[in-house]
Amino acid sequence: MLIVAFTASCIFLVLMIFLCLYRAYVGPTVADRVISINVISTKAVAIMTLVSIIFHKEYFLDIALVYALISFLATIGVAKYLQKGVLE
Amino acid sequence: MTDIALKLFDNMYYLVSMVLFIIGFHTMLTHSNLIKKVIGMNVMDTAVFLFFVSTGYVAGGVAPIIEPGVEQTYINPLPTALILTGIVVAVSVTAFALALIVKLYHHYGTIDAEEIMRIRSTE
Amino acid sequence: MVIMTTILNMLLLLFLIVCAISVAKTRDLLSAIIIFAAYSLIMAVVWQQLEAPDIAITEAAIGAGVTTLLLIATISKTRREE
Amino acid sequence: MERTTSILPVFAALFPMVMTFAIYYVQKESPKLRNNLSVLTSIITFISVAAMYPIIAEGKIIVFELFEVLPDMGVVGTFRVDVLSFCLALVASFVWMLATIFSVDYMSHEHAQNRYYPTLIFTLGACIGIFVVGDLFSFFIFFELMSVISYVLVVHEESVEALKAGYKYIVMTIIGGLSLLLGVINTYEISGSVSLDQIGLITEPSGLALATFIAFLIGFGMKAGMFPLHVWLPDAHPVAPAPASALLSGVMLKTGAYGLIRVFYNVFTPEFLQETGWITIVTVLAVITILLGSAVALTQYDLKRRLAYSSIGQMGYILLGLSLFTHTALVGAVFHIFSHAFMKGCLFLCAGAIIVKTGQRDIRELSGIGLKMPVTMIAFTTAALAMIGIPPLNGFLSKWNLALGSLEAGAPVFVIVLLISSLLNGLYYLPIIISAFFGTEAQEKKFTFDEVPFKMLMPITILALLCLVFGVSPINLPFNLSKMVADMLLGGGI
Amino acid sequence: MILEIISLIILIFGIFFFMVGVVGLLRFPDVYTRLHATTKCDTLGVWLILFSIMLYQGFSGPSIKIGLMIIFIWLSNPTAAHAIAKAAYSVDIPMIKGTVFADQAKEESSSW
Amino acid sequence: MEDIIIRMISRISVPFIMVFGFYIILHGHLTPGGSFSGGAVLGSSMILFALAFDLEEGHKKLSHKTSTLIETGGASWFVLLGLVGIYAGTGFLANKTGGFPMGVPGELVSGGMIALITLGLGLKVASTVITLFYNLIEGDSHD
Amino acid sequence: MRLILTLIFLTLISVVMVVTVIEMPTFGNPDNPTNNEVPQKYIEDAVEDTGALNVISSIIMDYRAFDTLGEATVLFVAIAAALSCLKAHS
Amino acid sequence: MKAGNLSTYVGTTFILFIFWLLITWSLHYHQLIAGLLCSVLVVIFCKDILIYPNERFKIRPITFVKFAVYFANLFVEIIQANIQVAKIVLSRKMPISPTLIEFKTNLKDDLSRVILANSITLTPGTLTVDLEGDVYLVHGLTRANAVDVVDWHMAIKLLDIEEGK
Amino acid sequence: MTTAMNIIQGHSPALIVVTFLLFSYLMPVLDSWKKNWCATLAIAAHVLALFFTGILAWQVFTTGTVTYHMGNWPPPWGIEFVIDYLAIFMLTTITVVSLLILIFATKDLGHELKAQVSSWYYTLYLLLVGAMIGLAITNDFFNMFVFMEIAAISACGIIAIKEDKECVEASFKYLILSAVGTGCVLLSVAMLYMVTGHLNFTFAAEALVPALELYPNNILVALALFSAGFIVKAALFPLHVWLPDAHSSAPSPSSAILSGLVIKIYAYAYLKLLLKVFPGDIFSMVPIYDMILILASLSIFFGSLFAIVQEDIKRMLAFSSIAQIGYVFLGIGLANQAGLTGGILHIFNHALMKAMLFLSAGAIIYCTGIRNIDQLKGIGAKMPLVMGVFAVGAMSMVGIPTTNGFISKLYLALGTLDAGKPFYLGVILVSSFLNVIYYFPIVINAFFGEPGEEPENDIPVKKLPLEMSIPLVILAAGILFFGIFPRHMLILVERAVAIF
Repeated sequence: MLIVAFTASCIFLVLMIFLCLYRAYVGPTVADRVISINVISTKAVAIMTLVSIIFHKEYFLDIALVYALISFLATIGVAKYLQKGVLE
Repeated sequence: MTDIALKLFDNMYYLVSMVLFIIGFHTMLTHSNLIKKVIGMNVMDTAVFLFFVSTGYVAGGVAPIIEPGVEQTYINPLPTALILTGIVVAVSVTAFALALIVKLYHHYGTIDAEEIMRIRSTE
Repeated sequence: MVIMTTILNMLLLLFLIVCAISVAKTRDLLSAIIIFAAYSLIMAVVWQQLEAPDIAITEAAIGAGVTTLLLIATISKTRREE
Repeated sequence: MERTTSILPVFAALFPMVMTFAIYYVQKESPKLRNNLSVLTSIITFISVAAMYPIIAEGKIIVFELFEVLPDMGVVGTFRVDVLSFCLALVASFVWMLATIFSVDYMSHEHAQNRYYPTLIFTLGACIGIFVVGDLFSFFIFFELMSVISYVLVVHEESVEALKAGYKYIVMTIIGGLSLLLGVINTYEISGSVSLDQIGLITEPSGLALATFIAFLIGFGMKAGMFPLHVWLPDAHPVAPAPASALLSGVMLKTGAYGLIRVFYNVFTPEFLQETGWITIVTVLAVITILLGSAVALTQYDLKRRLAYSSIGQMGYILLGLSLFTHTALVGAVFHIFSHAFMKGCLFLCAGAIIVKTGQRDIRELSGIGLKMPVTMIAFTTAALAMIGIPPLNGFLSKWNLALGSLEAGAPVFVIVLLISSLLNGLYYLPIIISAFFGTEAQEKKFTFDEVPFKMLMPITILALLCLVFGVSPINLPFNLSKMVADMLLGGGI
Repeated sequence: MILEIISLIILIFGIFFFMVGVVGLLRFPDVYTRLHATTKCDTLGVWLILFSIMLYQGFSGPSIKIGLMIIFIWLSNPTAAHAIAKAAYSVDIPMIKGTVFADQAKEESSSW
Repeated sequence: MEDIIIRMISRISVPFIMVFGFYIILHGHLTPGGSFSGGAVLGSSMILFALAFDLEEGHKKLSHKTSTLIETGGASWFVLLGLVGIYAGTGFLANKTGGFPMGVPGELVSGGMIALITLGLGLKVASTVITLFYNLIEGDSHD
Repeated sequence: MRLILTLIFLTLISVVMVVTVIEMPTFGNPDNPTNNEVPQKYIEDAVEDTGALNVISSIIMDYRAFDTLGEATVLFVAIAAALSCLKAHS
Repeated sequence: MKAGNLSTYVGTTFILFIFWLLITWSLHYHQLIAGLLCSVLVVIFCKDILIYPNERFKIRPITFVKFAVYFANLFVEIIQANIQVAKIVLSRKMPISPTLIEFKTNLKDDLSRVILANSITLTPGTLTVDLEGDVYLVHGLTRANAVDVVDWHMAIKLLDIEEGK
Repeated sequence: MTTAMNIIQGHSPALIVVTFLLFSYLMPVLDSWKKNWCATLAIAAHVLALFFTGILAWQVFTTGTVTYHMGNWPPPWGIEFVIDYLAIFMLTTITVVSLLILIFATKDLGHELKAQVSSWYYTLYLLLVGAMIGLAITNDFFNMFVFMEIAAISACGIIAIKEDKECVEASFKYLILSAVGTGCVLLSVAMLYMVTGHLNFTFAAEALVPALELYPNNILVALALFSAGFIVKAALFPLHVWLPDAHSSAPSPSSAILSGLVIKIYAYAYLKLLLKVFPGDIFSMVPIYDMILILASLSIFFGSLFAIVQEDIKRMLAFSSIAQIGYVFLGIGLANQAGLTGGILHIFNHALMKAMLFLSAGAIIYCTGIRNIDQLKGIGAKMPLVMGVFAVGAMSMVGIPTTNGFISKLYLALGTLDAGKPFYLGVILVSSFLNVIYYFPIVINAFFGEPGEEPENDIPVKKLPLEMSIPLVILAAGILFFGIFPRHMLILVERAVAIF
């Protein structure tokens, strides 16, 4: 029962990712786009965790963990570029 | 007609990878911006990888990490293993292409292929 | 359950296509790179759906981290507008 | 015919090529040694060719297989000398020897002798090679080598004019070579063999066979200066140094004629060509060549240019004789190869001598020269008269045979052509002679006896004497050989 | 069973907060306000979802990993938000009209 | 970036990311991952460090010479392990037949050559990723 | 003009690709040609042959280790090429 | 200083080792040795970016207790914050009045300042835009939020923990 | 000692590739330690490879085809190397020519590159050669792909390494197009894998015969993609756009190896795949050979035509390469004994010729700094050796007998007639003529031009070092030798062709 709920929430999250993509595509400034990528990465972590539980594949958690660890790398990179213009 | 639609539906991974391949190809060939070209190249590569990995999928199979004593269907591990190499190759090409772009900008002051052509022809 | 999984897969694949098209359409290179990062993120989920965890983990490390940063490093060295 | 083995043809072809490197090497040490070595090489080559005479005179054919060059494609690298090859090799090596001797003094004031001598000797080897090989591939290889290397001789002066002429020459040569290659390949494709040791490689008329014929015709006709393809000749021959001109006109043109003989009589058969009527092309072209060469020569006032146009006309005789397929005409044609080699060699060498002494190339300025350089001009006169066809000289004999041959073939129109051409010859040679010996008084006053050195005089004299000796004389070696050739070719006795 | 219901409820809350975050992302007028929505709601949403999975899973290796994920998201999400906000602020990405500086020192420049 | 928050968080998380990278590398034969993904994670941690601080700090950690050595070493290590198979008389890159101990499947030390190669290659990949990134953003200010 | 040509070209490719996709073996079907003795042997014998539980790891590091050596070389080439380019043009 | 360094090394190694154990979830001696080696290696490699005693709280049992209380409070605040955001977002008019505010803190350690900054970001209607020295620049979703943050009870709690060192 | 011999005998297929890889890995470390030894190390790698090639050739000639299983895994599971006569032919070509180019490079690089990147150059060079050797002997689709990528990146690397902005641009163009090419090839490999389930050439070929009935369109598309990929890589006519820039702007040794070997190796791989892997029935479904023939003739024509109008000598040579690769593909498209013999032989012959021509162009640039064809007037007197060997190369390009270019053209011509397509014979002949038009004026002007005509012709001429003249002389001697005694090479090639 709960598995179905998990799956449904996965689909829901993917739909929300679409909305985030809309913001990323439209977003007037680059900062908006970075926000949406940040949100997407968080949602991706959630989806991955959910999927690994739905299909009982514990090894997928490693991937989610990798995401959780380094997803904000891109955000920081973009933010730094935005702020300074260079990455040095 | 329904057959075809059903078959396309079954093979949607293949279909999507083909579509992505074409989009990547298009991006790569029609955009004169060099970074766009590189991104297009990456999209194209991922499309090919997606296609390759989909060929190895077996319905109901699990990733080939053997749990001793458990009988279950595994997917075909070979495409996955190959694509692992393929991704590295794609990243290497990307890195080198980006290094070249930096140097092109250094020399020409632009990263637009057509503009570079124009500069070269005027010189 | 199977239907829901299929819908999930379809949505993910649709997302990939939409991402790829928006990458091609965006004029701002930084935005293109950001959307490409999103593409990579979802690609990793698709790898997971295809039971390819090794590729997914590589894609996660590469797509989200290395490639994006290399691209940003490049535009920081060159320029942002197409 | 009987086959026998001898190393002589291989030696005659390859010895000069090997010596080229020696000459190139010694020239750094001393120019004298280089000159002597060149002369020595040419003499040895001549001797080695002449040494084949006993075997040939017995009616045997020399065959020597060197090595297999291309597997699966018949034996390539065969050397084969029959009486026809022998004739041409003999005349080639002989004229070459004289030209080399002539060069020693003629070239002594020229530049870039270090390039001249190796090229000259190498071309000798290639030229002899053309005559002594036994299959079309090797033939083609030597032919191309000779054509390409002789480019260096053509442009020796390096003047703008020479370079232009040379460019024309090399382009035409390559076209000819490619077309020749086409012919060779087609022949191989049709018959599976390229050996000259058999006759009638192609006996079935087909589009490919016609293409082959045309290709050969273009390839060899280019070299022989046949009518539409002669355009390079009047430019290239005059600009070369005199000995080289003599060789180009006297010997190298004959390689084209030789090739055509091989094509007409070995690759195809006379019967086949007559049946299909393809030979008519050659006949018509030959007639045009004769008339055109002689007529245009009249309009030229540059001595060497006039000689070059004359060569075109004379080659027309040979082609005519070849295309008639009668015994007498063939004898005439082959004999004319000899005759023309001696005559034109002599004339060009004389021209060279004149140019060395006076620096004058314009015919109109040459009046009175006969008193200044009597020996040279007498030789010139002899050769020119032979050209015209004055009876005791060898030119007469060949024209006589050609005329008889054309009557034999039932085409008296060619006799008229020959007569007209002789008339034209007279028209353009005689004025030179007359003005040379009977110049105006003003020029006679400048009279000083100023003859060229012996080493230049000797070849000229020898050639003039040969024109005389091999005229209507009882011991006419070339004529006998020509008869043997005609016997062999028309008797099918290959 | 109770545990399942609890985890279901938590899951629904998580999804709800995610949704709020996304709606905020779409509706809010400028970068900073969008950041408010996404940072808070995403963090809590992902916490709740992961927590519900932990409950479902029980105490095991995988659920420990999920716990580690929660910690890392707690570390990284606000930091990323801060980085974006600072970058946006320093390149003068405009705020919505009506934004004021409460501090007197900056009163005069609050007109934008 | 002269930002104390980012620096502090980076300082906290970099060691964890590194340990996780090592985990991925070392468990390549047991769980998903392996040399390349682990190496990329390791490299990412260093990139994060370089982003939060600056390049000089990064260079102090990993000079050009060291990274060159690691790259050469990682790749040569692979080849040398392959040559062991030849020395054993079986074939290039032979694992079990080449005489490597197999261990008990499922334990960390198992799989003979696999773990060894993975370790060397992982370090090489990390070094490559870092070097590429450094060199790309460093540009002209190079020796 | 160029746009139209590109579009025509892409449409052509797309049609060809779709036709190909229709004909392809069904996705995920266990009877597909790919599921032959090759993956079977990998899955059955990998643990015994190589001692690794992760079959993919055993493939890339053992069965097809030479590919991985190639992969390492590609990385090496990339870095050598990029560095030499960046150094040469500084 | 030296002694503190040593304790930092050992402490970090220990924490990383615990992390290793958690992710491997195995007590096989191979894993233990490998984990220890990795932790030591990472600590040696990262020794200049570790958080040394002068930048952080003193580690005492009471600190952990206080932190537990702090995080519990924080969690409650976060939930409140979300509810507030949800209210604003889902209401039709979106009653926002964005405000920027600058204030000084009494916190001394970098670590606690960072924790405070992140807490501000996560809690109702506030977002740390900049932190320079001891000056925070905070963006508030509403004016009330922004004003509230200046003397916030969480900051006082953190100060309490910090003073305890 | 005997163990060593056994190891070398049994494992030379692996060792020949690994030698290059290992030596190139060591190069950067050696660079910081003993800089002068880099060139020596590179040459040592080549000498070792020559040694292994010799051993392999001996094995192949005595016992027939040599197979080698990587990691001791038999073919369907592991990677297999197969060395047959054709591979021996390619190995010999690659090792010999690349060694000569390398010897030339040791001196030439000093003036073309910055000092600190020369060791990187050797690294990339060794990797390029290693990848080519791997491509020549591998029997596995994916392994082929990996080697293709190594070759592509390192080839781009040795172009971009020169401090010249055109090099970077050319290199980028090359990189992008070859990425498209490899992308197509990989997609095609995926399709073939999908319908066969095998990556090994031999097994895939077996499985393709039944698969052709089931999935004809798939296989056709795969074939089309393969062709597209390899045509890009080999720079056949419509997709040659990257070549002229890349080959003309690169350092001379790079141009030599790129034009001489790299584009050929793709033609070779294409040939191998087309004839060994794809089932014969497919050729009755689509006229693939005719398409190749048409592309090849277009390539021959346009390459020559473009070459005529060039002013830069290296650019002219680059366009000439496009024409010459057309000959190789012409041989492939003819697909009969003589045609294939000619095409494959042309791989070797053109490797010698084009390497030599590019190297002599490099020598001219080294000695005088002249690149423009018009300025080469009278240069023959100043540097007779270089222009002499250039003349030999030019003659070989044209197909003058006694040079090896003649032999391959002869066989191609025979092939056209055997196939009953005399039109292509015309193409060959006409293109030979076009070759004359652009090669001979250079030689003629060099030797017979008036030096006094242009004032700037008194350029000081540097002395050519021995290291640069030796490869030139050896290559020229090779051209003449294989033109006069082509027998042994022909026997090798005909045995190689016999397997198809």
